[in-house]
Amino acid sequence: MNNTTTIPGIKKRFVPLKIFIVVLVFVGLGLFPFMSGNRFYISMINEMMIYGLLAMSLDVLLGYTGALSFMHNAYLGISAYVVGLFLIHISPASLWMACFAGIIFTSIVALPVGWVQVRTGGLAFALLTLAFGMMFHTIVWKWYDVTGGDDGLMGMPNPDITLFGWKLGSTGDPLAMYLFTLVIAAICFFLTRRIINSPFGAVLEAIRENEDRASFIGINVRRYKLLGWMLACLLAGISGALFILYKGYIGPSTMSAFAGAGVLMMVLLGGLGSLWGAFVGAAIFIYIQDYISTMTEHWEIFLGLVVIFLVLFLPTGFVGLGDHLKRFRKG
Amino acid sequence: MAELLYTENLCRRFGGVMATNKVCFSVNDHGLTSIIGPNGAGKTTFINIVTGKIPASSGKIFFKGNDITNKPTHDLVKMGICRTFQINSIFEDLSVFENLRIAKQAKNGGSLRIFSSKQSLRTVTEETWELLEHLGLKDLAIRPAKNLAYGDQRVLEVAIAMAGNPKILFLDEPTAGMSPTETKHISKLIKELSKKICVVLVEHDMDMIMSISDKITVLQYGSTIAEGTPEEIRNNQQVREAYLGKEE
Amino acid sequence: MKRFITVSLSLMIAVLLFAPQQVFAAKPVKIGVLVPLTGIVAQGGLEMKYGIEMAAEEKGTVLGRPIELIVEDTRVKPPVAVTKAEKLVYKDDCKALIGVFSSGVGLALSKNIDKLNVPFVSTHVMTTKFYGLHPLVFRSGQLANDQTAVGNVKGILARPDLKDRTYYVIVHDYSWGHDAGERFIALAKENGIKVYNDTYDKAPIKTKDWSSYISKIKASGADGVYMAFITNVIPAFAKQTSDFGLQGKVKLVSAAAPGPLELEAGGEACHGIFGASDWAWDVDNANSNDWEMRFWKKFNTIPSDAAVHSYVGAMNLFNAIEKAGSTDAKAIADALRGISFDGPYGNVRISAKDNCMRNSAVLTETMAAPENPFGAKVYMKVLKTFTADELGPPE
Amino acid sequence: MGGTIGIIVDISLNSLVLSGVFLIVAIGLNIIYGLSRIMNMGHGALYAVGAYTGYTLVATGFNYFVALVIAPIIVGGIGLLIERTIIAPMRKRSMVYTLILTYGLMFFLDGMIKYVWGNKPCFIDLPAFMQGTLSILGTQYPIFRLVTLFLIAGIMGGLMLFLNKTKVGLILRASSTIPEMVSCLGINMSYVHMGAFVLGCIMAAMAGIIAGPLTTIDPLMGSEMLISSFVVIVIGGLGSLRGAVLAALLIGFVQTLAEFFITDLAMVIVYVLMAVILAFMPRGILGEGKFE
Repeated sequence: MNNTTTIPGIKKRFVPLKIFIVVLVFVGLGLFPFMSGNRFYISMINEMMIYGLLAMSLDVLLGYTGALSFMHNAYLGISAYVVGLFLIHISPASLWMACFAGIIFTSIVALPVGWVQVRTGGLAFALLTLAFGMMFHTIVWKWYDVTGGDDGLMGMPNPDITLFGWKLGSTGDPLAMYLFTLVIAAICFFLTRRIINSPFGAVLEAIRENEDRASFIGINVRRYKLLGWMLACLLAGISGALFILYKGYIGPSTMSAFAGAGVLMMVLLGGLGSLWGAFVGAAIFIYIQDYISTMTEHWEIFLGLVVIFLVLFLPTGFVGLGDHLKRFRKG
Repeated sequence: MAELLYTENLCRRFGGVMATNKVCFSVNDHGLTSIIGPNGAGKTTFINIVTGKIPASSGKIFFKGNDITNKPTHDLVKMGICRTFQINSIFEDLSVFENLRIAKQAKNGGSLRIFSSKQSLRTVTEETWELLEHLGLKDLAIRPAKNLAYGDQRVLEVAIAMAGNPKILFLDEPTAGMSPTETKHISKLIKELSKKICVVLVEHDMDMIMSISDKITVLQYGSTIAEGTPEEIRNNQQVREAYLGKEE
Repeated sequence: MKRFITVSLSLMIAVLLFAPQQVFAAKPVKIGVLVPLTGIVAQGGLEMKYGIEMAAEEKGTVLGRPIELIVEDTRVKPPVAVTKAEKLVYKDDCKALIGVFSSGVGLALSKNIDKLNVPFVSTHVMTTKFYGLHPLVFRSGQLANDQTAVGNVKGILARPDLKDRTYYVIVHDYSWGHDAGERFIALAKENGIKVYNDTYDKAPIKTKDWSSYISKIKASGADGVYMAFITNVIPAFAKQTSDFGLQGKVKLVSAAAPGPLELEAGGEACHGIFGASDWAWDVDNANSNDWEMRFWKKFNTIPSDAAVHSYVGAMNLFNAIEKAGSTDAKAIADALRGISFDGPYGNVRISAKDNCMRNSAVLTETMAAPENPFGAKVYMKVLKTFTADELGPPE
Repeated sequence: MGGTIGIIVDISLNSLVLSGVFLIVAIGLNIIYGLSRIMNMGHGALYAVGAYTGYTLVATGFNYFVALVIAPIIVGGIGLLIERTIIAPMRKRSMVYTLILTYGLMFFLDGMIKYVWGNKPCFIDLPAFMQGTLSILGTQYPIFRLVTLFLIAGIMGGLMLFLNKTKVGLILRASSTIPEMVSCLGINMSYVHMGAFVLGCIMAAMAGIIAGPLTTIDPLMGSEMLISSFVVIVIGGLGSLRGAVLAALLIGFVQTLAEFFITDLAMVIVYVLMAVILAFMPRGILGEGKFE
């Protein structure tokens, strides 16, 4: 199947099988809302897709560039606030303009932060992301007249969604919002996969593998880490725009340190270094958190135990399970 | 033969210790220069300064006439100053093929392409295969670097440095931990290479040094105590004392 | 021995699986209860849950069908509350939502009420933004900020030792705190009560160490503090002010009634807190005393205003569903407008004009408790009762 | 009543007390990180467990100072149990996974606190002589807070003596700089890691009991203190004890002053300061690893 004499991409085995599965999943998700019609599951999967996109953006940073960010959800928050404020104050109908403004603003904020971040490495990088994240959280929480402080953004209109000229319905209607999220998430997923497999993606992986050696083969490590950071923040910005359109609300608690660690959990649950693993991790994490918290008041105890169990006994996460099993088979 | 690279009174101080003490070192655009000296003589520190891993305390380094002291590592590599490491520093989880491909890509450029596939960089992939063939690593191409035998990993270490088409290549104890046959293979390779580009070798294996070096510099306590052809160095009294200690 | 264990185990599982399913006479009416069971106000949330459970038990059935309460933890986080509300309405098919402790959560829920399309009765939200907010959104619980401000200002004016003090205003930094602070300052200025800082201090909710704020109060020379803090933080603030030796000199007036359990923890330091509230267990009438004993026997926690508000709110909701004769959202909402219930703190009527309750209230001051069945050491003594019209707002 | 001197005294004493509490919590975190490169996210929860244990001991009749000794021992035991069961197997794993494991530990401990002690805030009742206030330079300052300063100084002194003078202390200090060398000398490194974790938990518990009467003991005290202690050890330099002392003082003063003058933006200032220091001194003020 794989002829080493020709010039192959090494990971090209089982290509048709993988494409078939991905298309199957995409069509399945697409048809789901029409079949089941139960609004709770539609909005739950919608939320899973949004957080999956955010987890994927963190995986670009952690799984591919080897940089740990504690509060990647801060950039979801910034973009959501800008989109919300744009819709409330500037023009309530122009959905695409608002999303565009949100993402651009997030990137503008992420650039100087990224420039400072890449000057550090390892644990210092992670703790610096905590510092910046908490700074944004506190600013958003204190700037009462603009962001509504602890109550979050109030008075979000429900603009109409027009996708490639086709009017889906307003963001208030869960079905339209579901399809909008699905399409945007799919586009981001395929583009990110493309970028990860591009020469630029290869440089990120080299930096993850061995930052020192990377600079000794001529890679300007700081510049590429910054580009990786910007890509991750851009994707987080997109998930932020989707978040506020879907939920109609954004508050400081979504940008808190604990929500940040939650996103990190999703990536690890899904398995590092696999983009669609992040979506699986997000789905599992959201289900566990909601399911356990309805079961008992003391849901924190069980969530803690689940986390400890996963890290001790299932290090590579659910998607990573494959490699785990393969290794066993080899004996 | 124009001087490719030379240093003027290069110093590096760690607290009170002068790890590199006013070293004046120069190499031409090709040929094999070796740096030897007892452990702790400052050989690796010297290489670390020239290749930009650690900044120099004082003194200057010139490459093709222009001053490159304390320039960032990636710029030095782009200019053609590459090095290997004493302790293996390779991209473990990546395949051998990818290890060299990424080094080639970093050299030939194209890293900023975010939408084209890796294979679209034709020349990079072709040159990688040539290098693999040249070094006899072809059949290990798809295996992750960390699963290689230690000797092969050392060869890969040198290969990654060579992938950057260096003008000057610093080899920091490439044969450390290699079997005699592998050492012979690598020595032949290095000798062949030194015909085309300038190679600076840091080694403890005296037979290898004496057999393939064009010029030898001996370092002790951070400063140069002798310089010359293998013959001159073998008979040099000071060098013998530095290694064997003064006869009572 | 091993065989014995496996046999008994399988027996036990069999019994569990085929236990006689409780045969329902008719499908239960499901009501979604949204209260904070974790986070800073967990104790208040627990008491609210008890109040609603007690009401459901005493009401028994609605429209001839049993009442089924489905409780969800909002964690005092608006996004979580919205997700849980969606779950309650879409998945569990709840016909109405009740509860909610904080204004932030209440406002976020009201924003999504069109999507949810069920009536929502809040039993502890005090923000004045709830007046006429939405045809499906009601308040039947804690006094609103304007009513409390009126109660407190009237209380201060009636007391010579409080009238001429200058008050330092400090609030918890979220919408309820701001609203309570602004209302008091405006009303105090109208009635000539001296206020030290017009721009009130805003303290983060998670503040634990009040020393820097207390130093500011000491530096200001004010001899009174008007505080708008979440119920279970009040005793902590009182204790630290007494640590700094201010208990005798500075009078604490509170915009919200401190929780009884927290008062117990505060002990001696919590004496002398002055403030208006719907109810305290010192209220002496047959209905209130009887309710207190029932609550104490059932839950063995000191009856608190959070519990009684939720009890009354739940009763109003159940009676409205009964009156509407159906579980249709609009019918229940129409029935809720103008409905009233004679509870422990008198007649509580939901005004048809702005969907918010009108009821009498009491002016209280905390001091050492007399002999009481709950074993409480500190209690809120009732000084004066306000009628509903005195507190307004006019209809 | 206050007068400007009074305010200055108030502020400086308040910030000293705040710095002291930050210091003890941060030192515990730094010991664990300095010795076994583990960043314990559950440290805040252990601080809260210490406070609650102290509260229960005092409530059941023990004198406050006796509780100050017993509670850390209990929490140290809990720390030992945690270390043996879930931290030791993580020795060879990368830092990311230990971070997430201890994050789970934090959730677990917070949940257990709520389960065992319930939701209500608790107050430690102090022995008689410590209640009431002392008038210093025209302002009334609670006696207990002054006593806290001495307690903190005593604990720090004890720790320094323990590290510098005792044999175990010597081993701990040596293994923070060159772990491999210490294991070559025949010292079982797993005992060192165990010792470090337990010592860290003891410090957290002590900080909890001291901070108990200062602030309120409620289930959320752990998580808030965790973030502040992160700020302190990062600015001071990961693993460096002297750095933690400097950073605790700096953050204590900055936070108290900011809370006094610009109450709203107090916390923003602290995080901006952390970001600036980290940006230009990624290793913190005193650099990493110097474990004295």
